[in-house]
Amino acid sequence: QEVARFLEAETSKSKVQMSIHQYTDMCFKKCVKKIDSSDLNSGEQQCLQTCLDRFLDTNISIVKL
Amino acid sequence: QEVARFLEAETSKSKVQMSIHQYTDMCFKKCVKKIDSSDLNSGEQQCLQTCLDRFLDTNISIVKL
Amino acid sequence: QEVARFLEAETSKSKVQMSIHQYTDMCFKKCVKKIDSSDLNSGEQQCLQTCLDRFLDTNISIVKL
Amino acid sequence: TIVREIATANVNELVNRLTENCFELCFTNPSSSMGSKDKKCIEQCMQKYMKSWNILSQSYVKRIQEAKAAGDI
Amino acid sequence: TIVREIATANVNELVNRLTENCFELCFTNPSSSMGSKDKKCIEQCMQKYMKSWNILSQSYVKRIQEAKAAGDI
Amino acid sequence: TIVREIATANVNELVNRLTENCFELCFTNPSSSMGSKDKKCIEQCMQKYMKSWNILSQSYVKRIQEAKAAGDI
Repeated sequence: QEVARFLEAETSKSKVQMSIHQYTDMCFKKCVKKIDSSDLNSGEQQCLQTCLDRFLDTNISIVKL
Repeated sequence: QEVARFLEAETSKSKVQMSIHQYTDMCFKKCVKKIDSSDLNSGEQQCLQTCLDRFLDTNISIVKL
Repeated sequence: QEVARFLEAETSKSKVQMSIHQYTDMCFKKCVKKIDSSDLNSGEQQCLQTCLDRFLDTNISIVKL
Repeated sequence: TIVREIATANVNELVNRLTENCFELCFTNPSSSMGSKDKKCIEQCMQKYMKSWNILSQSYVKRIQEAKAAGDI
Repeated sequence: TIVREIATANVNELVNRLTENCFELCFTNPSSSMGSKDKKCIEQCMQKYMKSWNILSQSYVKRIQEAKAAGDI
Repeated sequence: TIVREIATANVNELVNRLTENCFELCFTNPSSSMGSKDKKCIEQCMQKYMKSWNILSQSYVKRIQEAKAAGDI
Protein backbone atom coordinates (compact mmCIF):
# COMPACT_ATOMS: atom_id res chain seq x y z
CA GLN A 1 0.00 0.00 0.00
CA GLU A 2 2.88 2.31 0.74
CA VAL A 3 4.30 1.37 -2.64
CA ALA A 4 0.99 2.37 -4.24
CA ARG A 5 1.00 5.72 -2.44
CA PHE A 6 4.62 6.33 -3.46
CA LEU A 7 3.86 5.53 -7.12
CA GLU A 8 0.81 7.77 -7.08
CA ALA A 9 2.89 10.65 -5.72
CA GLU A 10 5.56 10.07 -8.38
CA THR A 11 2.96 9.94 -11.16
CA SER A 12 1.33 13.12 -9.93
CA LYS A 13 4.71 14.88 -9.71
CA SER A 14 5.38 13.72 -13.25
CA LYS A 15 2.05 15.17 -14.49
CA VAL A 16 2.92 18.54 -12.93
CA GLN A 17 6.32 18.45 -14.67
CA MET A 18 4.73 17.58 -18.01
CA SER A 19 2.38 20.57 -17.62
CA ILE A 20 5.33 22.84 -16.87
CA HIS A 21 7.09 21.54 -20.02
CA GLN A 22 3.97 22.38 -22.04
CA TYR A 23 3.61 25.90 -20.57
CA THR A 24 7.31 26.70 -20.91
CA ASP A 25 7.23 25.60 -24.55
CA MET A 26 4.12 27.65 -25.33
CA CYS A 27 5.14 30.83 -23.46
CA PHE A 28 8.79 30.66 -24.64
CA LYS A 29 7.51 30.56 -28.25
CA LYS A 30 5.28 33.59 -27.55
CA CYS A 31 7.79 35.66 -25.58
CA VAL A 32 11.31 34.90 -26.78
CA LYS A 33 11.82 35.97 -30.38
CA LYS A 34 15.59 36.31 -30.61
CA ILE A 35 18.74 35.03 -28.93
CA ASP A 36 21.43 37.65 -28.30
CA SER A 37 22.21 36.90 -24.69
CA SER A 38 21.90 34.03 -22.25
CA ASP A 39 19.71 36.15 -19.96
CA LEU A 40 16.03 36.95 -20.22
CA ASN A 41 15.47 40.69 -20.46
CA SER A 42 12.78 42.33 -18.34
CA GLY A 43 10.25 42.42 -21.20
CA GLU A 44 10.67 38.69 -21.78
CA GLN A 45 10.35 37.91 -18.08
CA GLN A 46 7.19 40.01 -17.79
CA CYS A 47 5.76 38.36 -20.90
CA LEU A 48 6.44 34.84 -19.60
CA GLN A 49 4.79 35.65 -16.29
CA THR A 50 1.69 37.18 -17.90
CA CYS A 51 1.48 34.33 -20.40
CA LEU A 52 1.33 31.74 -17.63
CA ASP A 53 -1.09 33.76 -15.48
CA ARG A 54 -3.61 34.33 -18.29
CA PHE A 55 -3.29 30.71 -19.47
CA LEU A 56 -4.08 29.40 -15.99
CA ASP A 57 -6.93 31.96 -15.65
CA THR A 58 -8.37 30.56 -18.88
CA ASN A 59 -7.96 26.99 -17.71
CA ILE A 60 -9.58 27.64 -14.32
CA SER A 61 -12.47 29.59 -15.93
CA ILE A 62 -13.19 26.73 -18.31
CA VAL A 63 -13.12 24.07 -15.63
CA LYS A 64 -15.48 26.18 -13.48
CA LEU A 65 -17.98 27.08 -16.23
CA GLN B 1 -14.95 -12.80 -23.24
CA GLU B 2 -17.84 -10.39 -22.85
CA VAL B 3 -15.55 -8.20 -20.78
CA ALA B 4 -13.02 -8.25 -23.65
CA ARG B 5 -15.68 -7.27 -26.16
CA PHE B 6 -16.93 -4.50 -23.87
CA LEU B 7 -13.40 -3.12 -23.43
CA GLU B 8 -12.76 -3.25 -27.15
CA ALA B 9 -15.97 -1.29 -27.81
CA GLU B 10 -14.98 1.31 -25.17
CA THR B 11 -11.47 1.66 -26.62
CA SER B 12 -12.84 2.06 -30.12
CA LYS B 13 -15.35 4.69 -28.92
CA SER B 14 -12.47 6.47 -27.23
CA LYS B 15 -10.41 6.49 -30.46
CA VAL B 16 -13.34 8.04 -32.34
CA GLN B 17 -13.64 10.72 -29.65
CA MET B 18 -9.91 11.47 -29.79
CA SER B 19 -10.18 11.88 -33.59
CA ILE B 20 -13.10 14.28 -33.13
CA HIS B 21 -11.02 16.30 -30.63
CA GLN B 22 -8.22 16.50 -33.19
CA TYR B 23 -10.52 17.57 -36.06
CA THR B 24 -12.38 20.12 -33.93
CA ASP B 25 -9.09 21.65 -32.79
CA MET B 26 -7.71 21.84 -36.34
CA CYS B 27 -10.88 23.16 -38.02
CA PHE B 28 -11.71 25.58 -35.17
CA LYS B 29 -8.22 27.12 -35.60
CA LYS B 30 -8.80 27.41 -39.35
CA CYS B 31 -12.38 28.74 -39.25
CA VAL B 32 -12.91 30.75 -36.07
CA LYS B 33 -10.76 33.88 -36.02
CA LYS B 34 -12.59 36.07 -33.54
CA ILE B 35 -14.98 35.83 -30.61
CA ASP B 36 -17.78 38.38 -30.59
CA SER B 37 -20.71 36.10 -29.93
CA SER B 38 -21.38 32.69 -28.45
CA ASP B 39 -22.87 31.49 -31.76
CA LEU B 40 -21.13 30.31 -34.89
CA ASN B 41 -22.09 32.48 -37.87
CA SER B 42 -23.04 30.84 -41.16
CA GLY B 43 -19.58 31.39 -42.68
CA GLU B 44 -17.92 29.68 -39.74
CA GLN B 45 -20.37 26.76 -39.86
CA GLN B 46 -19.80 26.31 -43.59
CA CYS B 47 -16.05 26.49 -43.11
CA LEU B 48 -16.07 23.87 -40.33
CA GLN B 49 -18.14 21.52 -42.47
CA THR B 50 -15.92 21.89 -45.53
CA CYS B 51 -12.78 21.57 -43.42
CA LEU B 52 -13.89 18.22 -42.05
CA ASP B 53 -15.12 16.93 -45.42
CA ARG B 54 -11.89 17.73 -47.28
CA PHE B 55 -9.76 16.40 -44.42
CA LEU B 56 -11.61 13.08 -44.46
CA ASP B 57 -11.40 13.00 -48.28
CA THR B 58 -7.64 13.40 -47.97
CA ASN B 59 -7.42 10.70 -45.34
CA ILE B 60 -9.50 8.21 -47.33
CA SER B 61 -7.53 8.95 -50.55
CA ILE B 62 -4.24 8.30 -48.78
CA VAL B 63 -5.38 5.05 -47.21
CA LYS B 64 -6.69 3.86 -50.61
CA LEU B 65 -3.61 4.84 -52.68
CA GLN C 1 15.51 -13.71 -22.07
CA GLU C 2 15.70 -13.93 -25.85
CA VAL C 3 12.12 -12.71 -25.96
CA ALA C 4 13.14 -9.73 -23.82
CA ARG C 5 16.05 -8.92 -26.10
CA PHE C 6 13.82 -9.25 -29.18
CA LEU C 7 11.20 -6.92 -27.67
CA GLU C 8 13.84 -4.40 -26.69
CA ALA C 9 15.21 -4.38 -30.25
CA GLU C 10 11.69 -3.92 -31.66
CA THR C 11 10.93 -1.09 -29.24
CA SER C 12 14.18 0.64 -30.08
CA LYS C 13 13.52 0.28 -33.83
CA SER C 14 10.08 1.77 -33.21
CA LYS C 15 11.57 4.78 -31.37
CA VAL C 16 13.90 5.44 -34.31
CA GLN C 17 10.94 5.28 -36.70
CA MET C 18 8.90 7.66 -34.54
CA SER C 19 11.83 10.11 -34.59
CA ILE C 20 12.01 9.86 -38.37
CA HIS C 21 8.27 10.57 -38.58
CA GLN C 22 8.79 13.67 -36.44
CA TYR C 23 11.76 14.95 -38.49
CA THR C 24 10.08 14.27 -41.83
CA ASP C 25 6.97 16.13 -40.68
CA MET C 26 8.98 19.11 -39.42
CA CYS C 27 11.37 19.38 -42.40
CA PHE C 28 8.64 18.70 -45.00
CA LYS C 29 6.65 21.63 -43.54
CA LYS C 30 9.75 23.84 -43.74
CA CYS C 31 10.94 22.79 -47.19
CA VAL C 32 7.95 21.80 -49.34
CA LYS C 33 5.67 24.75 -49.99
CA LYS C 34 3.80 23.66 -53.10
CA ILE C 35 2.81 20.50 -54.96
CA ASP C 36 3.20 20.64 -58.74
CA SER C 37 5.03 17.38 -59.31
CA SER C 38 5.49 14.07 -57.58
CA ASP C 39 9.26 14.61 -57.43
CA LEU C 40 11.30 16.69 -55.01
CA ASN C 41 13.26 19.38 -56.87
CA SER C 42 16.93 19.93 -56.01
CA GLY C 43 16.19 22.95 -53.78
CA GLU C 44 13.72 20.91 -51.74
CA GLN C 45 16.13 17.99 -51.43
CA GLN C 46 18.94 20.30 -50.30
CA CYS C 47 16.61 21.99 -47.80
CA LEU C 48 15.46 18.65 -46.32
CA GLN C 49 19.05 17.50 -45.91
CA THR C 50 20.19 20.74 -44.25
CA CYS C 51 17.10 20.82 -42.04
CA LEU C 52 17.87 17.36 -40.66
CA ASP C 53 21.60 18.04 -40.25
CA ARG C 54 21.14 21.29 -38.32
CA PHE C 55 18.36 19.76 -36.21
CA LEU C 56 20.58 16.85 -35.20
CA ASP C 57 23.49 19.27 -34.57
CA THR C 58 21.21 21.19 -32.21
CA ASN C 59 20.08 18.02 -30.48
CA ILE C 60 23.62 16.70 -30.00
CA SER C 61 24.86 20.11 -28.76
CA ILE C 62 22.11 20.27 -26.16
CA VAL C 63 22.67 16.76 -24.89
CA LYS C 64 26.42 17.46 -24.60
CA LEU C 65 26.15 20.87 -22.88
CA THR D 1 -11.82 1.41 -13.53
CA ILE D 2 -10.67 1.52 -17.11
CA VAL D 3 -14.00 2.93 -18.32
CA ARG D 4 -13.66 5.87 -15.92
CA GLU D 5 -10.05 6.37 -17.03
CA ILE D 6 -11.15 6.60 -20.67
CA ALA D 7 -13.88 9.11 -19.77
CA THR D 8 -11.40 11.21 -17.78
CA ALA D 9 -8.89 11.17 -20.65
CA ASN D 10 -11.67 12.38 -22.96
CA VAL D 11 -12.65 15.27 -20.68
CA ASN D 12 -8.99 16.24 -20.14
CA GLU D 13 -8.39 16.29 -23.87
CA LEU D 14 -11.39 18.59 -24.36
CA VAL D 15 -10.38 20.94 -21.52
CA ASN D 16 -6.78 21.15 -22.79
CA ARG D 17 -7.75 21.94 -26.37
CA LEU D 18 -10.45 24.39 -25.24
CA THR D 19 -7.99 26.19 -22.95
CA GLU D 20 -5.35 26.47 -25.64
CA ASN D 21 -7.74 27.73 -28.34
CA CYS D 22 -9.58 30.21 -26.12
CA PHE D 23 -6.33 31.48 -24.59
CA GLU D 24 -5.04 32.19 -28.12
CA LEU D 25 -8.28 33.89 -29.24
CA CYS D 26 -9.00 35.91 -26.10
CA PHE D 27 -5.50 37.02 -25.10
CA THR D 28 -3.63 38.19 -28.17
CA ASN D 29 -1.93 40.78 -25.96
CA PRO D 30 -2.19 39.42 -22.42
CA SER D 31 -2.55 42.26 -19.90
CA SER D 32 -1.61 42.26 -16.26
CA SER D 33 -4.93 41.04 -14.92
CA MET D 34 -8.09 39.35 -16.17
CA GLY D 35 -11.07 41.68 -16.58
CA SER D 36 -14.79 41.07 -17.11
CA LYS D 37 -14.35 41.49 -20.89
CA ASP D 38 -11.79 38.66 -20.87
CA LYS D 39 -14.13 36.44 -18.85
CA LYS D 40 -16.96 37.08 -21.31
CA CYS D 41 -14.65 36.24 -24.22
CA ILE D 42 -13.65 32.94 -22.62
CA GLU D 43 -17.26 32.02 -21.98
CA GLN D 44 -18.33 32.84 -25.56
CA CYS D 45 -15.29 31.06 -26.97
CA MET D 46 -16.10 27.96 -24.96
CA GLN D 47 -19.66 27.94 -26.28
CA LYS D 48 -18.44 28.38 -29.86
CA TYR D 49 -15.96 25.56 -29.40
CA MET D 50 -18.58 23.20 -27.97
CA LYS D 51 -20.93 24.00 -30.87
CA SER D 52 -18.10 23.27 -33.32
CA TRP D 53 -17.43 20.00 -31.52
CA ASN D 54 -21.09 19.02 -31.87
CA ILE D 55 -21.29 19.87 -35.59
CA LEU D 56 -18.07 18.04 -36.44
CA SER D 57 -18.88 15.10 -34.24
CA GLN D 58 -22.24 14.52 -35.99
CA SER D 59 -20.75 15.00 -39.47
CA TYR D 60 -17.86 12.69 -38.72
CA VAL D 61 -20.01 9.82 -37.50
CA LYS D 62 -22.35 10.26 -40.51
CA ARG D 63 -19.43 10.36 -42.94
CA ILE D 64 -17.77 7.28 -41.49
CA GLN D 65 -21.04 5.37 -41.75
CA GLU D 66 -21.43 6.40 -45.41
CA ALA D 67 -17.83 5.43 -46.20
CA LYS D 68 -18.35 2.05 -44.55
CA ALA D 69 -21.60 1.50 -46.48
CA ALA D 70 -19.83 2.41 -49.75
CA GLY D 71 -16.97 0.03 -48.93
CA ASP D 72 -14.44 2.91 -48.99
CA ILE D 73 -12.99 1.94 -45.62
CA THR E 1 0.98 -9.44 -30.78
CA ILE E 2 3.18 -6.57 -29.64
CA VAL E 3 5.24 -6.64 -32.88
CA ARG E 4 2.08 -6.15 -34.93
CA GLU E 5 0.97 -3.38 -32.58
CA ILE E 6 4.26 -1.54 -33.09
CA ALA E 7 3.96 -1.93 -36.89
CA THR E 8 0.37 -0.62 -36.81
CA ALA E 9 1.38 2.35 -34.67
CA ASN E 10 4.10 3.14 -37.20
CA VAL E 11 1.72 3.02 -40.17
CA ASN E 12 -0.90 5.09 -38.30
CA GLU E 13 1.70 7.74 -37.48
CA LEU E 14 2.68 7.93 -41.16
CA VAL E 15 -0.92 8.13 -42.39
CA ASN E 16 -1.79 10.82 -39.83
CA ARG E 17 1.17 13.04 -40.67
CA LEU E 18 0.70 12.48 -44.42
CA THR E 19 -2.98 13.40 -44.19
CA GLU E 20 -2.31 16.54 -42.18
CA ASN E 21 0.51 17.78 -44.45
CA CYS E 22 -1.25 17.02 -47.73
CA PHE E 23 -4.54 18.48 -46.48
CA GLU E 24 -2.69 21.73 -45.65
CA LEU E 25 -0.86 21.84 -49.00
CA CYS E 26 -3.71 20.78 -51.28
CA PHE E 27 -6.66 22.61 -49.69
CA THR E 28 -5.60 26.15 -48.82
CA ASN E 29 -9.17 27.23 -49.66
CA PRO E 30 -11.29 24.09 -49.31
CA SER E 31 -14.14 24.11 -51.84
CA SER E 32 -17.46 22.35 -51.58
CA SER E 33 -16.41 19.10 -53.24
CA MET E 34 -13.25 17.26 -54.17
CA GLY E 35 -12.32 17.43 -57.86
CA SER E 36 -9.82 15.51 -59.99
CA LYS E 37 -7.25 18.31 -59.55
CA ASP E 38 -7.46 17.86 -55.80
CA LYS E 39 -7.03 14.10 -56.12
CA LYS E 40 -3.95 14.57 -58.30
CA CYS E 41 -2.52 17.00 -55.75
CA ILE E 42 -3.00 14.51 -52.92
CA GLU E 43 -1.34 11.73 -54.92
CA GLN E 44 1.67 13.90 -55.85
CA CYS E 45 1.92 15.20 -52.29
CA MET E 46 1.93 11.66 -50.96
CA GLN E 47 4.75 10.69 -53.30
CA LYS E 48 6.77 13.76 -52.35
CA TYR E 49 6.25 13.00 -48.67
CA MET E 50 7.33 9.37 -49.05
CA LYS E 51 10.46 10.47 -50.95
CA SER E 52 11.24 12.95 -48.16
CA TRP E 53 10.75 10.18 -45.62
CA ASN E 54 13.21 7.98 -47.48
CA ILE E 55 15.89 10.69 -47.78
CA LEU E 56 15.64 11.70 -44.13
CA SER E 57 15.47 8.15 -42.93
CA GLN E 58 18.71 7.20 -44.70
CA SER E 59 20.50 10.38 -43.58
CA TYR E 60 19.36 9.96 -40.01
CA VAL E 61 20.57 6.39 -39.70
CA LYS E 62 23.91 7.35 -41.32
CA ARG E 63 24.32 10.37 -39.05
CA ILE E 64 23.53 8.42 -35.88
CA GLN E 65 26.10 5.78 -36.84
CA GLU E 66 28.73 8.49 -37.42
CA ALA E 67 27.91 10.18 -34.10
CA LYS E 68 28.20 6.84 -32.32
CA ALA E 69 31.50 6.10 -34.03
CA ALA E 70 32.82 9.56 -33.03
CA GLY E 71 31.67 9.02 -29.44
CA ASP E 72 29.34 12.06 -29.63
CA ILE E 73 26.37 10.11 -28.33
CA THR F 1 12.35 0.87 -12.28
CA ILE F 2 9.25 2.98 -12.84
CA VAL F 3 10.76 5.95 -10.95
CA ARG F 4 13.73 5.96 -13.30
CA GLU F 5 11.41 5.68 -16.31
CA ILE F 6 9.46 8.74 -15.15
CA ALA F 7 12.69 10.70 -14.66
CA THR F 8 13.93 9.68 -18.12
CA ALA F 9 10.62 10.70 -19.71
CA ASN F 10 10.93 14.08 -18.00
CA VAL F 11 14.48 14.66 -19.28
CA ASN F 12 13.54 13.49 -22.79
CA GLU F 13 10.59 15.86 -22.86
CA LEU F 14 12.87 18.75 -21.87
CA VAL F 15 15.55 17.85 -24.44
CA ASN F 16 12.96 17.50 -27.22
CA ARG F 17 11.29 20.83 -26.55
CA LEU F 18 14.65 22.58 -26.06
CA THR F 19 15.95 21.17 -29.35
CA GLU F 20 12.86 22.19 -31.28
CA ASN F 21 12.74 25.74 -29.87
CA CYS F 22 16.47 26.42 -30.22
CA PHE F 23 16.58 24.92 -33.71
CA GLU F 24 13.76 27.31 -34.74
CA LEU F 25 15.42 30.36 -33.12
CA CYS F 26 19.03 29.69 -34.17
CA PHE F 27 18.53 28.37 -37.71
CA THR F 28 15.98 30.50 -39.53
CA ASN F 29 17.99 29.91 -42.71
CA PRO F 30 19.96 26.71 -42.08
CA SER F 31 23.33 26.86 -43.83
CA SER F 32 25.46 23.98 -44.97
CA SER F 33 27.49 23.58 -41.81
CA MET F 34 27.35 24.59 -38.17
CA GLY F 35 29.69 27.45 -37.22
CA SER F 36 30.84 28.84 -33.88
CA LYS F 37 28.13 31.54 -34.05
CA ASP F 38 25.49 28.84 -34.30
CA LYS F 39 26.98 26.96 -31.36
CA LYS F 40 26.95 30.12 -29.25
CA CYS F 41 23.32 30.75 -30.19
CA ILE F 42 22.33 27.24 -29.13
CA GLU F 43 24.12 27.60 -25.81
CA GLN F 44 22.52 30.98 -25.06
CA CYS F 45 19.13 29.71 -26.18
CA MET F 46 19.45 26.71 -23.89
CA GLN F 47 20.25 28.97 -20.93
CA LYS F 48 17.31 31.25 -21.73
CA TYR F 49 15.02 28.26 -21.99
CA MET F 50 16.16 26.81 -18.67
CA LYS F 51 15.66 30.20 -16.99
CA SER F 52 12.16 30.37 -18.46
CA TRP F 53 11.48 26.87 -17.18
CA ASN F 54 12.55 27.89 -13.69
CA ILE F 55 10.42 31.06 -13.63
CA LEU F 56 7.31 29.32 -14.91
CA SER F 57 7.82 26.30 -12.72
CA GLN F 58 7.95 28.42 -9.55
CA SER F 59 4.99 30.57 -10.61
CA TYR F 60 2.93 27.54 -11.54
CA VAL F 61 3.44 25.75 -8.24
CA LYS F 62 2.68 29.00 -6.34
CA ARG F 63 -0.44 29.65 -8.40
CA ILE F 64 -1.77 26.12 -7.97
CA GLN F 65 -1.30 26.37 -4.19
CA GLU F 66 -3.18 29.70 -4.13
CA ALA F 67 -6.00 28.29 -6.26
CA LYS F 68 -6.27 25.27 -3.95
CA ALA F 69 -6.27 27.52 -0.86
CA ALA F 70 -9.03 29.68 -2.42
CA GLY F 71 -11.06 26.58 -3.30
CA ASP F 72 -10.94 27.39 -7.02
CA ILE F 73 -9.74 23.92 -7.97
